[in-house]
Amino acid sequence: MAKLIKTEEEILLSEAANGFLSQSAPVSRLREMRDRGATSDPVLWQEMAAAGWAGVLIPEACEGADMGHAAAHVLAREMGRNLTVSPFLSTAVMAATVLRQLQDEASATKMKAIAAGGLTYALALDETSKFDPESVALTAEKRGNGYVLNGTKRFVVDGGSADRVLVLAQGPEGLCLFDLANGAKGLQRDPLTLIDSRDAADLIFEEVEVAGDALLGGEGAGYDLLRPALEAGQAALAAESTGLAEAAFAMTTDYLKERKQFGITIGSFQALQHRAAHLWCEIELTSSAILNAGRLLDEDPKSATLAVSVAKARATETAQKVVQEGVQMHGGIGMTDEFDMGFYMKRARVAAEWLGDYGYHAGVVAKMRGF
Amino acid sequence: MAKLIKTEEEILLSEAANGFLSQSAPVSRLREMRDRGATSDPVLWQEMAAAGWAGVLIPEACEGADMGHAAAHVLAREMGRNLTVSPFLSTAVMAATVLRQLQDEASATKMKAIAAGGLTYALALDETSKFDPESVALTAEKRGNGYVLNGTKRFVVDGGSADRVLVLAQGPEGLCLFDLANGAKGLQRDPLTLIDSRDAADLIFEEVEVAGDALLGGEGAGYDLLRPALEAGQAALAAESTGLAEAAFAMTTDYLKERKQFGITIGSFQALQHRAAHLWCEIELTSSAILNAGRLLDEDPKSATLAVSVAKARATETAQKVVQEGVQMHGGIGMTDEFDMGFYMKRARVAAEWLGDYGYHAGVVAKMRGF
Amino acid sequence: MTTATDDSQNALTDFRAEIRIWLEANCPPEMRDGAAGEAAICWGGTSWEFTCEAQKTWLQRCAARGFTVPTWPKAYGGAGLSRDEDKILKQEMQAIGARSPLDSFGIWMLGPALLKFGSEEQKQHFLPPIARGEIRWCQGYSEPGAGSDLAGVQTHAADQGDTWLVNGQKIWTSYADKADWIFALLRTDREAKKHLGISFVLMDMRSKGITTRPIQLISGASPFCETFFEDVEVPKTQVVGTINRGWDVAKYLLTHEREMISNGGNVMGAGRPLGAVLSESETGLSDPILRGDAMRAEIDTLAMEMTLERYKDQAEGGQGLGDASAMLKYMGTELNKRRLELVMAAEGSAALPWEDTPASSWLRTKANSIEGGTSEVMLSIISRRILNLPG
Amino acid sequence: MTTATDDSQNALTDFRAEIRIWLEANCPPEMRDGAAGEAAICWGGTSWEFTCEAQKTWLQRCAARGFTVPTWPKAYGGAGLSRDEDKILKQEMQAIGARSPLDSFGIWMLGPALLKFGSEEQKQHFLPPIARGEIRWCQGYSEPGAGSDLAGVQTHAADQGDTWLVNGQKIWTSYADKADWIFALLRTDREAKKHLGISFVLMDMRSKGITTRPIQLISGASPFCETFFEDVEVPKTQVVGTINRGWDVAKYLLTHEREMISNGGNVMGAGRPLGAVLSESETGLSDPILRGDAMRAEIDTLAMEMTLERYKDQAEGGQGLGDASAMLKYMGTELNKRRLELVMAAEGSAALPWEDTPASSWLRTKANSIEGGTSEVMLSIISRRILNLPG
Repeated sequence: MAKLIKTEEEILLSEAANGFLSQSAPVSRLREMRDRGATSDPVLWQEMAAAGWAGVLIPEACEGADMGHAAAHVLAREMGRNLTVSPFLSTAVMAATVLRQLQDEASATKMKAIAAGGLTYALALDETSKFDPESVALTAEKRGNGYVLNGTKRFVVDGGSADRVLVLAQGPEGLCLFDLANGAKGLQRDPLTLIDSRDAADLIFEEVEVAGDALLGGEGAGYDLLRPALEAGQAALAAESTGLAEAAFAMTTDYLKERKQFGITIGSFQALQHRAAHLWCEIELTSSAILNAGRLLDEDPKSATLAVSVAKARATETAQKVVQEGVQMHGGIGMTDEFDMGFYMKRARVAAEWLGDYGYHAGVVAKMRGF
Repeated sequence: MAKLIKTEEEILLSEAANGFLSQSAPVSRLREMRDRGATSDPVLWQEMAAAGWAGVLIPEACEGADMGHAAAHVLAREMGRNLTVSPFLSTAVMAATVLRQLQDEASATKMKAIAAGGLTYALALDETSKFDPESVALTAEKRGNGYVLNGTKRFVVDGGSADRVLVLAQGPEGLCLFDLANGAKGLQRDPLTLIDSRDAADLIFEEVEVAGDALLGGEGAGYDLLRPALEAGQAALAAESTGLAEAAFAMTTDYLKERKQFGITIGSFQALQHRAAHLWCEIELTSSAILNAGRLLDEDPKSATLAVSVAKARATETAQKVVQEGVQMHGGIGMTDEFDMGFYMKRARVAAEWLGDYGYHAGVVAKMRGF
Repeated sequence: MTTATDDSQNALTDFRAEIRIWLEANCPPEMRDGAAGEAAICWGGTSWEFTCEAQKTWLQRCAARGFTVPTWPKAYGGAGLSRDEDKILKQEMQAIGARSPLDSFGIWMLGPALLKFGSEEQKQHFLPPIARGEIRWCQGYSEPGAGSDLAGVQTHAADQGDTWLVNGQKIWTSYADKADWIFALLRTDREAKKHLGISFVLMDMRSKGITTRPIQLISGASPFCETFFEDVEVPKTQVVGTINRGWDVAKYLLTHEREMISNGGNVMGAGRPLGAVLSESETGLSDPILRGDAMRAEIDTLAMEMTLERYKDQAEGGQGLGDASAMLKYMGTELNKRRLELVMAAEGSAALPWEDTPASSWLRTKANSIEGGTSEVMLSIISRRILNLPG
Repeated sequence: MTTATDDSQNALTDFRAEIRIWLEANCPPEMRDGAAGEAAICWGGTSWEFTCEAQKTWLQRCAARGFTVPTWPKAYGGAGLSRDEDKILKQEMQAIGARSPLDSFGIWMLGPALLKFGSEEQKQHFLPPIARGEIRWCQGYSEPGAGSDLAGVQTHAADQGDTWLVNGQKIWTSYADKADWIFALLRTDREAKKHLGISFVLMDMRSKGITTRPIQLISGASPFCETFFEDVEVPKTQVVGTINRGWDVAKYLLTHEREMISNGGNVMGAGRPLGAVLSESETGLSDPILRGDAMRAEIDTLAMEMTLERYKDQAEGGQGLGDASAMLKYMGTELNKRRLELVMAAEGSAALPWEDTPASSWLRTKANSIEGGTSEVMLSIISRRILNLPG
């Protein structure tokens, strides 16, 4: 397996992404979006697409950059640092991973559109308040050459703004994955106002009719097609959370170095030093898990499940520890909306739940490790 | 309910017990016992009986002191501080609580003997490596006027030295509690060499014949009779663990005040200060749980289950945290056998398992609290 | 033979009967809904708008009997109740689900300070309007940049003979925008050692030169404000206690506040078992991670409740709480943060929208371990004053 | 076209084949049982008693090829292997379950120090006997009362011209009672600043005036000793590096030791999944408390393993580990303590007897976070040198 260190290319990519994002999409851009009630940022996505990021997992044949998962993680991590809002995970990571498994023309066309920034996707997965992708009550009934969908999907990230939506449904022969326009007749979108100020919606399917070619990969093949995309998404989200943790941690250590209390710099208080040092160690371990998941997804994706769940679990926990300590070490100012730490805390909470919380991934690890 | 503060009598009792134990049965006495391979201390038990401790829960009519559970906890706590070895919990707390529920002459005679220090008991409960008192495979088969016992009880505390043993068995009409001589024919004792240097044994019952009057309280009544004794024992063991934690903590803060490193007293390192302060808080909360369990066992024993399990769970966890931090804060010297901290750590480990570990009692709490 | 104890027991039984009758006759039905929390509070003050006529009636009737501040002396608007009587009053009110007639920083904070440190004139002038809910107070301790270092007060009161001239800024002044008066720590001697040159001063919020600005928190709108003082004139008679010894008053109130926060920290209401709350979440409590954490939090919550009870019993037995209040503050607020983390985790994505979710409460708990003295300050107090560790 | 990389790949393939043949011919069957841990170690030295003839043969054959210290230069008894070759050797040995021919503090600690700081004469004199397992070394750093403050060395070496006169005491000298020589830190200048007046000195344990006494641990018998020096004469030629600059050597070795401890800290052997180990306990892993804790520990263990691999990759990529070794030491040892706590908890009362239980290992792990630099020292190193927090 490739080494667990960043390649030259990855380092360059990371620097370029950091340069672009800290200029064009820092936390202040999220704040400004929130203040005007927006939950997505299509202009920014165009710029990201222009930089090749929308096509990070799309084959060159489909006009993508085909840089692989580890590279996608480098980008996600920088987005995490800056709390950048984009459909990167839903579209460029997950939808792209679904589509590139299909060898047909339609998928190629869609992938070209994604890479060009002209098409965004949302994945409609959850039906309860916890991630549990194989428990599907939404039905797909065969009617004529097509299907009729009935049911509800909740907490669909980017569900308010995405052009298309991938839906896992209970079909006549098992789980089926459909690809339909988000504006389809009978499909009602109830946008949610989330704490992280990003786009999510409940999607209610009432007699939504789709054509036969909306079914991807055949009846009963839905979950097999989806699963690699979920793992790719989980790992990329873990990378985002780790970037988030790194940035929140850096804000905190900077503050420890500059803030004075009782006449001395608070960073010289040993109790805070040790807690900060411990957090650094946690971030180091989590970083290794992220690198490892990236390597496996690129080199041996079929055996990446354990690595992905370790990464998502660790990243979830690390980000939460860091933002909690971040607020506490900042004291009162950390609690004010004026200061950015709250944005990090809120995003960490949403990222903790999306695509499986700590307990879900701990369960996967336990199963893979034989207990 | 009586207030959650020590009464005058309890304070006096605690001072007297501390005076006696720190003189007659400090840790050095345990060390000396261990070094010569002994696991019990009958001479000391005679002195404790003379002080009225053996009869702490025995009615005055049976020549006991009848001081109640809260008083028993005061004594157990002081024993915990000094790591005093005695059959107090098995005999004076648990066996006494079983016997005082029976209104017959035989029990009165036994209680008199206990109070006088002339009779000790062991409770044969566990059949696996975890406390689970209602899972009983050991059988009691009716034969003539008596019964025949077959099976194995493990980790019987005081099982090597006690005069008599209380055994829970699966009888013809449900669980039965038998009271038999520990030297009974067919009863094989396999003493264990435990890390806390105290008496425990596996007891193997092979065709052990007992008379009909060995059955306490009737067929099927065994667990009802035993349960109050188990709760009394759990609470008293929690009190012992808390005394243990207090003593280990005091050793540690004393060391923090006296030990120098890099030219300064290590107690002035803020990281250690905060950890020590946190431990103090943990001990405070646990102390409240102990007091509360004592009050309930004395005043409303039927509703004490939740309080007892909170006390045992908290005491188990607190003692373990304290001894772990105790060794770490002492550094190398804490690891040497010459120093006493290891004795505290080992006893805390045994006390953690006996009569139900943290998970067992957390399960009871969850059940009682409706989840 | 009748003993003294019997007599006092009889007196308490009579008192309970009397209270029951009074409540029955005087507590309006609308005020018996058991409501608690922000929306049910009557804060009083000149700008207060009663939520309904019953709220006003209830306040007035209680104030007339001294029941807004039952343990204060009658001379200052209280009812002069003993601890036991006060307990009975609270029990009987709880029994019928009676709302608290009045809550205020005047009752919680300033009142106790004035009773202990105020002059007779100050007590007579300021306490009765507090008891009647006529004057609403806010607290001016913290300053920007001072954080945990409360004694680092910079807001300056310059000596002008009979008055002070006050300049500076306070932060985290709860409800400053709604309060009539403020009690604040001011620097009255810049030369003295840090803790010595501070005075505890009362100021009318309508004074010329005082302005306020609300603070937005990560959890949303908050009662906190920034309060600015620009050449504000304050009569020297409005100093409580000795000039330059305001730190004594502040310390007394800080201990008092810690006890209150650790007592009232449970924003989940009604002491419902955490596990039961979590079990009601849509997906339940079968995940061992969540279940194990909930069990641990439940055990610690019960031990915390027993500790609060034990400390109350100690206080009734005449033992002061003293520095142990730092423990209550620290453990209570940390536990509360843990509980809300668990609630969020149990509710999963359903907890992520702002509306009708615990999200805002969860974020708000993060301040619990900062306001009223940080957890770090509490641990240092315990280390130094209880464990006697050096430095 | 054949590239340089192809060439080196071919060379490595050839090397692997050669090693395979050599091992097949030279590794005695008894030494192919995959045994590890204390009982299987060959420590060497003059007092060493081989457990069997095969152990001796295996040591001699390896020593003859330089395979006891494969990466040391041939001139000093090594085989001069490159990193890649060394890796292949280890892989091939592992493949047939070959035991390590020789382990010693000479190989792990003194050798690297001599290679970096020793004079040519010292290297030639001391390294080959280490490689051949003829001389067994122990380490004399810690002193009673010094604890984490290693630079607080008090054992004094008085200047006597060509020799030092050594007086004082060391503690925690592993296997001092079995070692032939000791490398120790001595105070050679009492006037100089703490870190400056120290020298790194080699001493023959048979010297007059050296005595040892074993230390009993809470986990039972241990290899640790106290070592006493009373008027011991040592030639000055036995100083490694510059006189009074022994701290440089010590620091180098401390970093080296941390890496080793964090690598070798897993006493549970063979990297078996913790959960699987625990599931085999008699009562299983159904308790949510235990199960949840085991899941967490398993996740952290896997992340730790990935981190060790990442750091190895970094080292191979030429990036030094440096102060990050403090992290490995800290996280590795704390995790190991957690794992053994879990093993004890899972095994319940079955783990409480001394014999045939993990009890002794469990107690022994408590020293992991003390020896080789405490967790507190590691956190301070990270705080200061990596996070650059103020002193």
